[in-house]
Amino acid sequence: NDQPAASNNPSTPTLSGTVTVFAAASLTGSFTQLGKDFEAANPGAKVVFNFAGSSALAQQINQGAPADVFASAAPKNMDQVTDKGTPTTFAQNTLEIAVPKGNPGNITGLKDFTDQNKKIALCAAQVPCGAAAEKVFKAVSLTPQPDSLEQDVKAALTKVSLGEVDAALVYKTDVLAAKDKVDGIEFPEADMAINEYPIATLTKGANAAGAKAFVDYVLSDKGKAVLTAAGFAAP
Amino acid sequence: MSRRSRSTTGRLPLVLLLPALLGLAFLLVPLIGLLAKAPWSTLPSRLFSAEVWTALRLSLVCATVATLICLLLGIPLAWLLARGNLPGRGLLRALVTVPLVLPPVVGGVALLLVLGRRGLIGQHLDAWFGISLPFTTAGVIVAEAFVAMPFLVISVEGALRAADPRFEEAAATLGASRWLTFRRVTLPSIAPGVVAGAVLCWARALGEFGATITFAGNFPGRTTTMPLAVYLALETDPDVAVVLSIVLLLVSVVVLASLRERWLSGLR
Amino acid sequence: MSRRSRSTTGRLPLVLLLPALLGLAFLLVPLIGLLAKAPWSTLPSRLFSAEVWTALRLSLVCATVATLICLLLGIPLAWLLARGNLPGRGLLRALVTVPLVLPPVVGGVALLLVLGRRGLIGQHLDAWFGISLPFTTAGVIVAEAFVAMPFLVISVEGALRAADPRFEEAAATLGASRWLTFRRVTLPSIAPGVVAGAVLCWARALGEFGATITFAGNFPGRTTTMPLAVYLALETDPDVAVVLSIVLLLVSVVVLASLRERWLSGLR
Amino acid sequence: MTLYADLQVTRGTFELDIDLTIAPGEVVALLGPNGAGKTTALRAIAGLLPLNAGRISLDDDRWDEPPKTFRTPDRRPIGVVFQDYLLFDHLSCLENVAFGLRARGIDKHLARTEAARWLETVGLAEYGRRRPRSLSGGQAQRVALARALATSPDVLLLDEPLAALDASTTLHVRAELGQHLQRFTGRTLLVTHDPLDAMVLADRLVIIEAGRIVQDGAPAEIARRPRTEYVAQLVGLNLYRGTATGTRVALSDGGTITLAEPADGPVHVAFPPIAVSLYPEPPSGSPRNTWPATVTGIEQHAHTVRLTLDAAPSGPSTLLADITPAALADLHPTPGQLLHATLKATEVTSYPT
Amino acid sequence: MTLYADLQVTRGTFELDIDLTIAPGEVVALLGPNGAGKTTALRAIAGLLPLNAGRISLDDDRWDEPPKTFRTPDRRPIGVVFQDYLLFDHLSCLENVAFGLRARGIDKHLARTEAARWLETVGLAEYGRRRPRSLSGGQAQRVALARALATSPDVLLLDEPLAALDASTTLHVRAELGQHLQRFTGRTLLVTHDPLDAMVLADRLVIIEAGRIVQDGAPAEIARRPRTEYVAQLVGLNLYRGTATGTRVALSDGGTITLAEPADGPVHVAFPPIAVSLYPEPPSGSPRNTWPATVTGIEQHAHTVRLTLDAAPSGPSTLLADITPAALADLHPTPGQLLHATLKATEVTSYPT
Ligand SMILES: Nc1ncnc2c1ncn2[C@@H]1O[C@H](COP(=O)(O)OP(=O)(O)OP(=O)(O)O)[C@@H](O)[C@H]1O
Ligand SMILES: Nc1ncnc2c1ncn2[C@@H]1O[C@H](COP(=O)(O)OP(=O)(O)OP(=O)(O)O)[C@@H](O)[C@H]1O
Ligand code: MOO
Ligand SMILES: [Mg+2]
Ligand SMILES: [Mg+2]
Repeated sequence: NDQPAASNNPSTPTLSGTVTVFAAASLTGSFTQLGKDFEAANPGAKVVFNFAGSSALAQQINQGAPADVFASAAPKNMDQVTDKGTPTTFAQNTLEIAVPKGNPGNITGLKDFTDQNKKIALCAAQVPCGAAAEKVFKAVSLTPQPDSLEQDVKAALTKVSLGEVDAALVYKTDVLAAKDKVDGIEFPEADMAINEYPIATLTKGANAAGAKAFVDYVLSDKGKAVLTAAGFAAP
Repeated sequence: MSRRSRSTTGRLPLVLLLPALLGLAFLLVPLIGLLAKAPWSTLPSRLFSAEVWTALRLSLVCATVATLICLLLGIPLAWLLARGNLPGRGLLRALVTVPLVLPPVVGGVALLLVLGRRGLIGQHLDAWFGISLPFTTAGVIVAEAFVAMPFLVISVEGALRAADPRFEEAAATLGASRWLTFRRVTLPSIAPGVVAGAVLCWARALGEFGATITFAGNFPGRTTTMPLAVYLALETDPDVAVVLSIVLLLVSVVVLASLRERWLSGLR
Repeated sequence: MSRRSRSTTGRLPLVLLLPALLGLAFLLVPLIGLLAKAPWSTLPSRLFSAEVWTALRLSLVCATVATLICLLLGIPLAWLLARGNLPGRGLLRALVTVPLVLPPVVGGVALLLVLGRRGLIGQHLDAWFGISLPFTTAGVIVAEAFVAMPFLVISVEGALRAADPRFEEAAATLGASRWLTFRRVTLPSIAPGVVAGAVLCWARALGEFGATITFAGNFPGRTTTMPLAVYLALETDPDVAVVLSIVLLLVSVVVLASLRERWLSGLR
Repeated sequence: MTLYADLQVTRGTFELDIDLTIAPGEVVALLGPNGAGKTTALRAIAGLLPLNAGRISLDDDRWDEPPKTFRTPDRRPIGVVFQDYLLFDHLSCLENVAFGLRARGIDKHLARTEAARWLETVGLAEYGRRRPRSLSGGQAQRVALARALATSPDVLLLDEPLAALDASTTLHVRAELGQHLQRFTGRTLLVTHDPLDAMVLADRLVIIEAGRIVQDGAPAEIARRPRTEYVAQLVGLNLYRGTATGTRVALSDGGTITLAEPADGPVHVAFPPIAVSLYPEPPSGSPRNTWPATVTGIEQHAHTVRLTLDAAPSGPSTLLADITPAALADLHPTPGQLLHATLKATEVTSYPT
Repeated sequence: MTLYADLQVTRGTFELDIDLTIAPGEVVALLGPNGAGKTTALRAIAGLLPLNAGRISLDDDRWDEPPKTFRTPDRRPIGVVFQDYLLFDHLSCLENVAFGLRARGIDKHLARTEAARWLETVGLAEYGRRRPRSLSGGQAQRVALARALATSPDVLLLDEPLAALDASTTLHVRAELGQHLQRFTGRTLLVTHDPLDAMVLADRLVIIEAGRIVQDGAPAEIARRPRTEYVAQLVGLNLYRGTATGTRVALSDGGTITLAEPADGPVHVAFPPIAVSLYPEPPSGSPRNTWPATVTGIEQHAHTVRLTLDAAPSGPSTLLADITPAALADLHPTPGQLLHATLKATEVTSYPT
């Protein structure tokens, strides 16, 4: 049922077939919305998502997974993928301090992360948010004293929302998504470690036209509006 | 043995009862924690979405089919380990536990390396038969069976070792081949062990996440089982994740509670 | 029974041998895929890092302690389920499998809800005794025991059901209390089932990831077990992850292959 | 302290309802055909099968009395030998025998010494370290016997303790057992279907059929006056029912028997097979009972031959006769052959039904 | 097609080394004390225990011949009744009996009909749907018997088939079994320690002790001329070794016995316990053997009483005597009492050792 599309124009109603999009798990909310909007705009088209960790997705694509589009949470994972078109940055995410509702640990800023008596969670340096955090602390010349190096942002956020830690460094989008459980504290140095989300079509994909149309849609103003609402910054 | 409540073996000794209850509490209290946390007021509305039911059905189907495959391959394997008189049996038995020790995501990667479209075997499957397992429902079943099979094999092997082999001897003197003996004498006598193994296997398959998402991906309606749905929900709304987990648990408890008693009573 | 190679039960029937070998291949071929993928040339250098050994030691210690806890609590629980004559036993048995079905990450959340700093029980532990489990090695053990205990319970219960209760009757007529009977008659006679359960339990604890990272966090030397190290390595360098997994597997296979034969032969 | 047992137990469609009392030092043998309920009775007394109704007590000490009282087996001062041994296969023979002593808190060393003594008693001194599975059937039975005796129980329950023993061992173990039971101040219930064991070892026999007591009393009394065909076969007697008129008894199945002492009304008549003499021709003397009889079966026993004969219509239709090897050589009996049976009236016992 | 079995098997420290041949239609009974190796021999023939050396063959058809030939049990045309039944507890009794027929590919319906017929033969027609565990010990044994007979095997192996049966059932099942064995054209090996079963059912007895054959031959021959004390006890004879000089035999353990027929050199002398008469005072007649004897044991049998006496130094130190109830009433023997034993020389058999 994957028919070649007649046009590159995202608004062309003749676009049809299934577009398979591999997207980072942190994009689950916003991309699900984008997919619905895209399908509404292109009645013949259907978007199928595969949400998982960016590195797992890269691995899958390299093992021959049937993907048309890859949206990664970090350029590094995009680089691991071999058969792809030119990646474009479609969103940015900045760090924010997340504290449990009511801030029981009285966290005021980054310097509290060096306090041995406060429970602190950071992401591990191997994952994007951890790498970003490392950059920030280096820039402000502080040595954080974390109790845990979480494997991803969600794990860190879970510990905040359950009050298990007094503070964690997570993404702005995560704070926004969990706004009835955590409070966010912005800090100026966040700009020094902006995380970029690249998107690209995949050359081995079955629906090249559909892939192109979807990437264009994400980059369009309508796409940007959805992403901004979720807390992402425009590149 | 007795239809009356007066037990022939007397009161339960405290030294066993105490740790038993402690163990039970340890397993169940976290569940109570989850239930306490569940957003009961909005729960119904969150449940009546088509996706939840699709994921649930997919989970049940895949776990059941995976269990059947495990039974089909695992019981003979357990029998080979217990009765086969193989050299290096100890090593083989240890190797069987590999999928248990392997972090599930790595297990998924390993499956991709072998059965993926570019994998050792997968490339031939694709070229010769046009079969591609990853990212299909069949792939979910393969991933679940891979992760869950050791439970069945080890449980059944334990049961086989505990069974009295002289009944098999008696069957042999009656002219029964090993296969007939296996079917009609061995298997029925180890039925409780097989049921135990199948329960472990099914439950493990039902809860399987890492290998599934890595090998089969996360495609709603095709490969998104409940645990994957829970994972996605954790990204957007942790409350929904809790609710989905509870649904999964509830269904599994109902299935196990009803099925097992019926099986076991049928056997006794 | 026979010291000679001429078996008293004859050749293995193909109808069992074939699926057994298929099952074995299914479990082992992915491992071969991993081995094939391993970066053998750079492997030694990647291995001789202090972190790998720290994580490995921590993994072995935690899995072993968790298994001991499971034995201590799980065997009595299995006995209660098999012999206790409780009302609603079927439901209880099904509930025991809850930690199996629960996606491990949700299991970790559930543990936090109960034993965490603000948890149902955890807040009192913290206030009264100053005990806080999350982010400690003890927390790793708790998470692993929670996830692994069902394996032990179900396996042992299966073994208990298959055991002939008349030996327990004989012990009772000799004046043995239920506790003595349990220790000296029941337990030795179900030893193969207990060993099988303990192996499953240990292996599952060794490979446990989701509940551990959620409940105990990830801090090198304290809570970073091998599976956690593998996960993080997957993010940056999949080759390293493969190498770490192989190390974990190798150690576990060596431990299981050597330990079990000794135990089992001691029992027969 | 007398053991009093009013046993009412239902198992499936089978119902047991018997009354037993065993005084201290007394040995009661429970005999009955397969499936009569012997094992069921024993299990009830051991506490392995709760009563449906009735009572078991050792004097004032109530063991089982539905619906309330029930004492578990381990708190009854009993010793049991099971029909199929139930030896613990993971323990050595010595440890099996020492088990009950250890359960009573006796120090390990002492328990082992005592156990070794018991193993010696049953003739298995050198088997202490062996596993039960590596024993022959008879050896296993003897270990089970030693295990039950080792704890010096108040009530000893034996389910066919000698069934698996060979002839020469039986003599030895039966004699040994007899001595132990004689010394034993407790109460013994011996379940058996071997009348010899019962006669030799027991003070009193209780015979059950289909869950009910059909006869009980001293061995000699039962041997002399069986009340059912099963009991008669058990003790090796010819037994018939009939109606006596003076010295003449008309058997219910036809035929007549003449007695030495006159009697009247419904009676049992009984006589041993050796009291029957057989001749190829009608005998010239005048024994008061002479019947033509057809040979229907021949069985070679250890040192006699037992013939089954049909003496109808003038005598009983089933007649057992034991003959000596000498007589055998004279008669050369073959099935279907016609002989002449004589029975001295003085050999016939009669007693009212 | 004769079954030829040269059995050499080692089990732990136990060594079995016996030669057996069983012709078609022949029933050979294997007797021996507990642990003699009877079950071991049976398992070797069944193929459950491979030989260490020797050979088992049915004429040209080799079943086991180390180091190469070995045929598994399921491909030997055998039927086995095990000492402890080994009934399949998950199958009904009927299905147990039908198992062997089904294994031979016989259609389900036919197998069940045939199985039902066999259950009826062993008197358990109405027990077909019951589970073995719910049977009494004797009932289970009979189902096992039916199961082994149902497949009409070439070689039938029975390990104590009647041991658990009660007296009245034994008579019936023994007779039934005898009829089947008589009709049976195959070979039968009957392991038993009941001499009665052996004598009644077997054409030939093979007696083993400690893994070796000590005597074999026709039942009558063995009954008359036992060669070991075990065999003598088995057949209920007094047996002694001694050296004959004319009609006088000096026993090896002391004492003398006078014979009717003169003999010379080392001999066995044997006589049945009923040939011994006992008197409270020295008898006035002149039987050629008269010994003062002390009572050492008394056993009440079904219809005789057996005394054990010590007639040393003039006679044998262990002497068995069977007395009638009448004599019992006269003598009132008690252990330790001094009596006078007489033995007619014509009752004594002697044969060279
Ligand atoms: N669990 C059970 N369920 C149903 N019926 C049973 C059960 N156990 C025993 N029975 C029946 O109860 C009756 C008595 O059995 P029991 O074992 O007491 O006989 P027994 O006198 O000991 O015979 P044996 O001499 O053969 O051992 C038998 O008819 C048997 O089939
Ligand atoms: N697995 C084994 N390992 C070591 N010794 C064994 C084993 N099985 C049997 N034996 C020994 O072999 C000998 C012969 O045993 P077997 O069972 O053949 O005796 P049996 O003549 O059948 O005796 P019974 O009349 O008591 O059944 C015995 O001494 C026994 O202890
Ligand atoms: O790919 Mo992620 O899950 O946003 O780190
Ligand atoms: Mg019985
Ligand atoms: Mg034997």
